[in-house]
Amino acid sequence: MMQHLPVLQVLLPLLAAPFAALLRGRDLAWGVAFITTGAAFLISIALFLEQRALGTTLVYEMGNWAAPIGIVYVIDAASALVLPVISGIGFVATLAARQLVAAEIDARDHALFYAAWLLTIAGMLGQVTTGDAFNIFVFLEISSLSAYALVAMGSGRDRRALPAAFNYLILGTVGATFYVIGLGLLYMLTGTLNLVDLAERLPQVEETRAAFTAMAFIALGLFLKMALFPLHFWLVPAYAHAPSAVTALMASTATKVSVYVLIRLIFGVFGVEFPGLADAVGLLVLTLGIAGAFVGTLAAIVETDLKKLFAQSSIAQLGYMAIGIGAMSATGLAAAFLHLFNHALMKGALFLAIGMIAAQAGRATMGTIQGAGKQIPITMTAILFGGLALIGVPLTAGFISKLYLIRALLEQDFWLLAGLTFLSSALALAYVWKIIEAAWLQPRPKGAPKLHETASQYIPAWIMVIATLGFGIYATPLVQAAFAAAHVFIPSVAGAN
Amino acid sequence: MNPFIEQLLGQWNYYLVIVLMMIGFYGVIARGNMVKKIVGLNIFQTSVFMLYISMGKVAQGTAPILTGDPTTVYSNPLPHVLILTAIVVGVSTTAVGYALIIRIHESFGTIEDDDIIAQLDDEEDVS
Amino acid sequence: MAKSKNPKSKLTPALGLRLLAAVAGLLVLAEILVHRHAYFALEAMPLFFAGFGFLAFLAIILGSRLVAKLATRPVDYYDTPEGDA
Amino acid sequence: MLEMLLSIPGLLLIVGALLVPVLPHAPRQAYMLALIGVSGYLTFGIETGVHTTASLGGLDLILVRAEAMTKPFALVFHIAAALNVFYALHDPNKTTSAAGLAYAGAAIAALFAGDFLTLFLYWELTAITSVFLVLAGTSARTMNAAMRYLLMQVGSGVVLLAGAGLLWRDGTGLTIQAVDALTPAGLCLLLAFGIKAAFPLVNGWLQDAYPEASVTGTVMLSAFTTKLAIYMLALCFAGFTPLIYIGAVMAVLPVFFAAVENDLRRVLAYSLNNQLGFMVIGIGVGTQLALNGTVAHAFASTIYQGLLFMALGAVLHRTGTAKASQLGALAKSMPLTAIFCTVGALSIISFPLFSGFVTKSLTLGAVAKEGYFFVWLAMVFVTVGAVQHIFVKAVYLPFFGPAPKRVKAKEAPLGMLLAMGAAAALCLGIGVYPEPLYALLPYDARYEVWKAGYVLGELQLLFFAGLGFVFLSLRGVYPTAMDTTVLNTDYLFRRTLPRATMAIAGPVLRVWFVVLAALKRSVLQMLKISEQASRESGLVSGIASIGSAAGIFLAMFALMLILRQVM
Repeated sequence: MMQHLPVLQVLLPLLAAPFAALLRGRDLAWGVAFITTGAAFLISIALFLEQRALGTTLVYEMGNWAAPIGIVYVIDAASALVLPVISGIGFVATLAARQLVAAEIDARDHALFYAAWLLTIAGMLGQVTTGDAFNIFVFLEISSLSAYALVAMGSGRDRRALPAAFNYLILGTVGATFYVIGLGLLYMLTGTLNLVDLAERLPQVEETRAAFTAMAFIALGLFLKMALFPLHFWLVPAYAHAPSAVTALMASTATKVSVYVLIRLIFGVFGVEFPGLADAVGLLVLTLGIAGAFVGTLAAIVETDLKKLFAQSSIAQLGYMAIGIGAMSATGLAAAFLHLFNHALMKGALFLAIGMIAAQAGRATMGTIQGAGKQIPITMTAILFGGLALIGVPLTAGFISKLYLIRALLEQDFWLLAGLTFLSSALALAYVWKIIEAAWLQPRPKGAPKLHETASQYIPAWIMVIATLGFGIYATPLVQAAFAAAHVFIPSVAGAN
Repeated sequence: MNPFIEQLLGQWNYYLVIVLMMIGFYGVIARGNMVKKIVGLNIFQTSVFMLYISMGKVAQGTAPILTGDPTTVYSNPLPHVLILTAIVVGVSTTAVGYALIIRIHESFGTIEDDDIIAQLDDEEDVS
Repeated sequence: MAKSKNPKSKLTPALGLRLLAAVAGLLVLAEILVHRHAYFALEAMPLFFAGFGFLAFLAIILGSRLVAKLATRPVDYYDTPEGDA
Repeated sequence: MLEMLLSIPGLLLIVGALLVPVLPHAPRQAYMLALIGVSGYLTFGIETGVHTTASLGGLDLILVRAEAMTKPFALVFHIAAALNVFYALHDPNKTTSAAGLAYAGAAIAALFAGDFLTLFLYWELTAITSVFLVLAGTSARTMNAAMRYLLMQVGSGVVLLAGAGLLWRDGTGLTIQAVDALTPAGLCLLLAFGIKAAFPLVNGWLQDAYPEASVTGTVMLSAFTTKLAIYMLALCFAGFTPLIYIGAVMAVLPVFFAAVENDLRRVLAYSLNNQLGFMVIGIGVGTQLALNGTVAHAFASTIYQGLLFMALGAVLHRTGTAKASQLGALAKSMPLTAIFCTVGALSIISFPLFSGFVTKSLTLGAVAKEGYFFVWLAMVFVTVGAVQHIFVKAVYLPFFGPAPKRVKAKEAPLGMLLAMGAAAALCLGIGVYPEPLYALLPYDARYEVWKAGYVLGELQLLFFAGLGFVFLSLRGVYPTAMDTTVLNTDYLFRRTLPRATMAIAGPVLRVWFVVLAALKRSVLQMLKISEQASRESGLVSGIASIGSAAGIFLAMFALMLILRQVM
């Protein structure tokens, strides 16, 4: 059974989804979701350990068809690192979802909600495990479509969820279609869709303009799915008006998967030496990344709605991942993987905590949390730790990823960029302080409803906070895993990590 | 024949794809009406299907459906299979899109972008 | 060298003055008997120290008058809140 | 730990001082005396040369080093510390006795410091411990005076550190040795020692803070800081001729101020200043005789100056005031204090058979030998000054002069009498038999003091100065004491400096506030704009922006292709 784990990782949630859709009883659907995501999380950890132990890439051929013809699932250092993040967040979000969904979505839709929930998780896991380019597109669409539906489900409480979902759909589809066009061109040039095969055949044709155009199409499609700076407009309304559980899940995973796919394709298939990649795309990604960091942070400072505020900050954090990728070096890539991992933890903690508040108070704005420091201290402290991690305060995971990001930049002598990265993360202090000040330093307004918190409400958020602090304090295994993942794409020069 | 015409004739299908793609894109960008956006999106996706299918065409090759006769020449089946999936994806996206449009119409009373924005602004001013 | 002006004591002012004059005379007389090794020409002058002592005292009182005029202020000068450093 | 405590002189007192506040009154005095005794015995046994060194981060520090002139200073510091304990027997205040002991310990330890860094440590320690003595004062102005005092003392420490730093940078190493004053490091050190030795322009703190301290505090203060500075000047700048003229100015000017000053303890502070002038002249001349003179004079001055401060402290303690304008005819009610005070006065005006005569003459002789006529003349002039502001003003008039109003006073408490008695005995002893003190002096140079001509000259000088007083008072011209504030160089720091800074800072502050207001307006403006942008319809996080988003998407695509061509 052990060797079937890679496919089980995806199949389990995929099959559980329709099954959950049928269960109309109270919490039954949630039960299925909980068990499935739990199992998926265990599988991903097993895969991670197995891959680390073996040190090589696990390949699972679907139906025993050999690679170029058949579809293979590949678990290498990179996917082994990202899988636990996706399934872990999925599991904890499902844990929290019971409360959040019960509060925000009426009982009739629960079964369907969890079906879509499982589908989007399955889609994401599929994108990470599959070794076939077109298969990535299929899983991409599976997760996106269910995501559109999940966002739209927020309309029960906030009708703005509908236009937000619609716009998310339009732009998401445009992005995915661009990706398919790029794939088509690649297929024309190389005749294969298997990632490893593509990588081998591409060098013969990489001088042609079609190859670069294919790369441009693919990269652009993924930029949009990953909400890189100018293409991020769909993200903020979608996350802000979606149900709190969905925001928590999506914010920590959806865009991260696209970052992983971008790395897998840009570095895995095209490779760093691909003509025009380093200077054209690399430069573009760097500039957009740092621009995104500043725009996101400044917008967050101004924002009053907490969900929007942290959605904006997600754009900034994604900017940092883009910078990691743009640095086109092993350390840069490792920094991107680290930040992918840590950001998922931080955002998970933040949105789970905010979700709890939003569930009680309708909308979580600066007003709702004013003076809440005393009423719901534990939840607010979770938000505080999440905020500190966002800034990159030492002893939190955020610090580790910022540290390696700046080190990567310095290795490439991007002094200005390193300075700007540091500055923008310092700027993040502004909106975190804004929240701290509102929650603790200002009195609770008279008429404001009394907020309350129960263990089941803040435990999910605190699981993520403890993970953030844990990986912040004892980060060596995570850093090694990140560098192992980076070396899959840029083989480590002897000595230099 | 001058090389330009020759090249045009040789790859007329790709030009068609580009034209369709731009028409579809225009529909998405320029039109405020949501239904028109979905239609534009469909046109845009169809152009991709055209791209894949036309690249797989083998001279005198028939559609890659087994005819039982081993001597028949088929076009490359792979693009066709891929596009089957892509069509399914396209259809489901359109379905979700229209479902959303119906719900938007129910709650906003309009499916014009600008009107929805106006309503949202007024609502925001009130709150 | 206490010149006591205490009425109960035996020394009346007149007696006191006569005593002072006697000591002064003695010191002047001693000047002639005793040779003083002098480093400076002026120092070698007879009765230099006596004269200098007397004149120096007067100069000091004169000087103190000048200081009193220029450098004195009312007692609470520094206590006024002109930003006492 | 104990071994280190006993090997470093002064440390025993510093650490011992920590226990002082814990003990009740009586055992505390015994404990302090015992500590001083042990410390004295230990320090007296130290031969010259380097004893203990330590290294701190690559710098080798000489913790204990004895110079030829360290022994007399150490001895007089111990004597002063012991006298202070007796003097403060009546004083229940625990902090002053603890601070006083630590202060003495720090000063003693500083004497034995072999390098500037260790010196800096103890230098600052003396500053900090002595501030508590000033703070113990009762008058309203005490707090401000203490702060000004602390600023000057710590300032001197900082300048010392700067000098040490410069020395280290020049690579000449940190050990304390003769320093060329005309280098930047030398100037820093000169200024640092100069502040604590009350050089002209920086002597304000002495006359400002000492009289504000408590009765016992002033006595303790008068002994250590200034003499430590003189010791350091002697070590580093012996023979630096400009010091002669600095010393001369330091000696002459205070004479006039002392004549006018009404608070007798402030008169004594001026007198302390001109005694320091004498010593600085000696260091400036720099010959062995002159240095011997300085050390001997420092030794004797610590005692008789201390005695005078004690006597007037007792008067202040009993009558509640030290103002000349309010004191008179105290001899009847405080006979013993009067006698001891007279002995102190006779010593300070270097009357034959008293300590001042045998010590100041060394310096006087050295100056005369070197042929500095005007400086010699100034020193004689200052002796007459001492007759006026100490013998007449601080002793004769308050104790024997007429009392403006009935001043109620009792004899000083036993502790004070004991201390004053011992000090007076010492003054007389040194005056009569100076040999043991001469033996302690660093060099063998001697000056035959007991020559008939010299003694006669001295007697004539002093007697005729007295006649000057009699002459003026008979003619009724002698100025009566008025209660005024006499401006001193601390005026520079208390008025001129603040006014100057305000003159400069004023316009700068005004410009700054204008800039700040403009900045705030622009930030608010920017916030309002972005507030607008983040509405639903806004570009930043609004829903409406799909059309433009797709447009940007295409533009990005075109950009990437162009970049490929361009790059």
